[in-house]
Amino acid sequence: MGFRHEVRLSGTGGQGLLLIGKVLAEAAAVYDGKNATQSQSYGPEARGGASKSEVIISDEEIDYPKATEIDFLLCLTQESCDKYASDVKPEGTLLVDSTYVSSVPEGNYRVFQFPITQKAKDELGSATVANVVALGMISALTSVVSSESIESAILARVPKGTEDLNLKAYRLGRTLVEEAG
Amino acid sequence: MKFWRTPLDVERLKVPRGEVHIIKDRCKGCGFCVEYCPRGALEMSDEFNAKGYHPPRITDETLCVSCNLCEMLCPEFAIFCVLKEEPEPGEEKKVEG
Amino acid sequence: MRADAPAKPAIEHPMESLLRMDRIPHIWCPTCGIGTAVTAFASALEENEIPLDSVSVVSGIGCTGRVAGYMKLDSYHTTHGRAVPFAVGLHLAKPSLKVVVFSGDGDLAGIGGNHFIHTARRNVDITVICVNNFLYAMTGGQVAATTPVSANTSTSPYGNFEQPFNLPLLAQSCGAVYVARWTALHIRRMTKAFGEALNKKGFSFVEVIAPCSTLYARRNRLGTGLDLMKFYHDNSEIRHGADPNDLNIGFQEKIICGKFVDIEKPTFLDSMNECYGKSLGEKYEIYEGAAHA
Amino acid sequence: MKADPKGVLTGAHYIDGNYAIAEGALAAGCRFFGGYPITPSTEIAERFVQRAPHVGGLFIQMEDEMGSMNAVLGASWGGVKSMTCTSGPGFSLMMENFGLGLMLETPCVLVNVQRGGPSTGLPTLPGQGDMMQARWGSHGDYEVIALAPDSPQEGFDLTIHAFNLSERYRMPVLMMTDECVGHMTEKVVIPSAEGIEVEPRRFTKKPPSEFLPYEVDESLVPYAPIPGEGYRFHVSGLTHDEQGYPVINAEAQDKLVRRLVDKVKKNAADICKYEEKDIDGADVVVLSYGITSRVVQPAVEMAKKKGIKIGQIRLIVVWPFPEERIRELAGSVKGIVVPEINLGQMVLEVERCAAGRCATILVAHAGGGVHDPETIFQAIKEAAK
Repeated sequence: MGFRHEVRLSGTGGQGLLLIGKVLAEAAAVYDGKNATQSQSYGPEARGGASKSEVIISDEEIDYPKATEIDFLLCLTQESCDKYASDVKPEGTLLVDSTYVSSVPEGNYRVFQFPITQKAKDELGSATVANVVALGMISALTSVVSSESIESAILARVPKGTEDLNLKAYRLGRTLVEEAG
Repeated sequence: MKFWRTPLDVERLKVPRGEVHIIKDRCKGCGFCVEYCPRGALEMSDEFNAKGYHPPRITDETLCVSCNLCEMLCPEFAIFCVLKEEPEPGEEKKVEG
Repeated sequence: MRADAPAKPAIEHPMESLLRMDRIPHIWCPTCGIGTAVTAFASALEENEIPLDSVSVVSGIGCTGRVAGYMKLDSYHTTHGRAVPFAVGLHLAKPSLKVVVFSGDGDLAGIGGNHFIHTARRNVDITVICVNNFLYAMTGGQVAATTPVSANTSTSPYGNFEQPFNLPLLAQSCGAVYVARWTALHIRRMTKAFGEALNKKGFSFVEVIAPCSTLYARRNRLGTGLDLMKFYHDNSEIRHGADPNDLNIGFQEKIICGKFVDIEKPTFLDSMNECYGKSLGEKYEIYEGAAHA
Repeated sequence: MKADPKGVLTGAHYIDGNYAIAEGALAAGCRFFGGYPITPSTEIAERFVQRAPHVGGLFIQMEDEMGSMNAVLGASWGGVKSMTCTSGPGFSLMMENFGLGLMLETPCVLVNVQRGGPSTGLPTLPGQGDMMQARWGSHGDYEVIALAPDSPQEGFDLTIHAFNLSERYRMPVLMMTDECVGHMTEKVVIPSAEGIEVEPRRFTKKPPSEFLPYEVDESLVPYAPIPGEGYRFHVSGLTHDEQGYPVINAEAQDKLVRRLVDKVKKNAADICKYEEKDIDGADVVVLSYGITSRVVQPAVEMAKKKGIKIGQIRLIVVWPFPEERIRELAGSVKGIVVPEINLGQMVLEVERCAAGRCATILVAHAGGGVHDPETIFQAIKEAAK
């Protein structure tokens, strides 16, 4: 079997998880020439309900469209962290927003905790781009999708007039990881 | 024709003449035409049509003024009138001349 | 031609070219007012010299729903209550067609009420003619959204206790640009109203009060259809421009007739073209019918 | 006929299944969409209305699903390729007039993005519980054509195919997709207009004086009149004769309903479409459709590793059901495994055709997600015994 990389982005509706899932997948599929499937699951609430977006990236055709053995899990809420941490495969990566997540379950995975939303608010003056900050961090923590491709996909997907802010947010995310070493 | 006030030009007034056509077998005997003919030119007949209804019949051919009310009211498309073209006295000469 | 169809008379009935004579006699009962409304509609088409090939009649289900089947025009006999949305689709696909819905009160104000109000609200450029006989006739005389209070029907055997719709008020309040009401006896005025409605740009509505002797008159001991016509004669009042709020019809009470609404307003397509033109600028081609039509 | 380039967004796109369906419709020449919002189908309407003003199309949001279905039928009679989309409860509301579409022989496409049911059920989560409703949801006797895409790319491709079938057989065609495919984003490659074959409306070539709306040749499919051109035709949802006139008797009913059924049944070989893998010598065959076809793959891999001779059949057109092929397979395999996101619908067809000659094992999922491949694998193991 070829290479298959599973990413799950979880939190609540309104945090922009669907958008960054699509950006990541589009970067992989359109700009990096890999196969990528993005799917999602959400509740009836537009805001505040459980929400997750999954991205499968592979160099082969993707059949099973859902994540089961997760390489990379992002949790923007305590609830999603408690629910999904156990799905991360051994040696996988768990990134949590410590603005909202205070306790991370024990497990055989690398854990990164950053106050993502707080940083977005402090450095960019807008909590709404926390999702893109997180995307920058994902990009820096994994090398599955090239950073240039992600930047191209961001420019293609985000609303007109917000390109600069979103690129700044993305680069802030990368910087946060690089600074942390 | 009766008038409640005699028009001054009554001699020159032309009363249109109509010819009523009844398609008997379409009639369902509702009686609208008989009831509402302003000239009383129609009455229900005793005869039966193919469907077993009494179609109307004409009481006096000269009464119809071709107002088309029977035709308009008939729900069965079973009656209509046609305007009789009668040359006006005096007009014939004009045409010839 | 059907075997039992009557022999053709020497001179043709003037409506002959507009009717599917091979289907006449029609299924309507003796003294039913629907046939009279059809004659008026056909006369209106002729008097207004409307190109007949461009006229489409859409009907729903019920006695009046059968009108589509007798008009020698492009004609569609659809499902119960759905003539209006079918007509909306037909009109929007090909706005050069003159689309007319000819249906009963049960079809338009009962099961199809939602379509009726929304199509009036959008001011879609179609004409809706409602033959109102105060009950569901095809199914045997059940209470309708138009049955006057206290009238007896097979499902209001102790008298109707529900308030009926005042259809001209409903049409007007939802946005219709032309609203009129006539009885089956007001044959010339009805014809004129049909002509005005057909020529009106936008949602036009004409209600025709028509006798149903078999069910409405019989159940309510009102005599024959002819007696109902006589009732209209004695109890209808012409009041053009009357306030639609005053047009309720009580059981065997006065029927106010006339033209109540005749205004100008942008149609659905006018508004759409304006909106898209503003938003999209020169990239937008004015919609005059779908590209495939 | 080649597609009108105006509607074809040639290129590689990263879009979800719902957007892909809207693009497929526009590429197929669909220019009328009457819709009513319902999760999880709404993105199809949203995409269509964004694009419609640029391609000479029209979108109208109707007052309800009965309105949508009828507006689509009316528009189709107006000569325009038309569609609507819905889900669960909306599909139920459209069923009566889906029947009118069949009776009037009206080409159009109805997309059902299936969610969990019955009733309001699971609006945001997938299901495949409307498969039998697709087949029998309207009243009376009839045949249907229904397609089931398993990816956004197929959402695009099959929508064009659905429009083509609807024109060829002059009937509404169903797209039975699901929330999972609808909301799944993948690369969709849209070819150039030159590369897309679309079927035009079968308009009559006869003059009005010789035209009968429901006269048919050996194809059993009538030719359509051109509206507003003097054909002065009548069509009716009542049982009718060739002239379109209502005829209320058993003889007319027999003639009409048999023809409506036969035009699909006798052309089943042209309509049926499925994909087979490793069938020769297989002991067990997995039959799947829609998203489930992708979900079974890990299970099939597990079975192969265990040495089970396993083949696959994926239904692309689910109705008409490929009866003949399933009968054949039933004679040569030990069992057919049918995973579905319902508690047993298409499996009934498999059982009927297998007629006891092989085991038929349903792997049921009530909806709200997709199968765990392990459960499918267990069923395969059981079938291989």
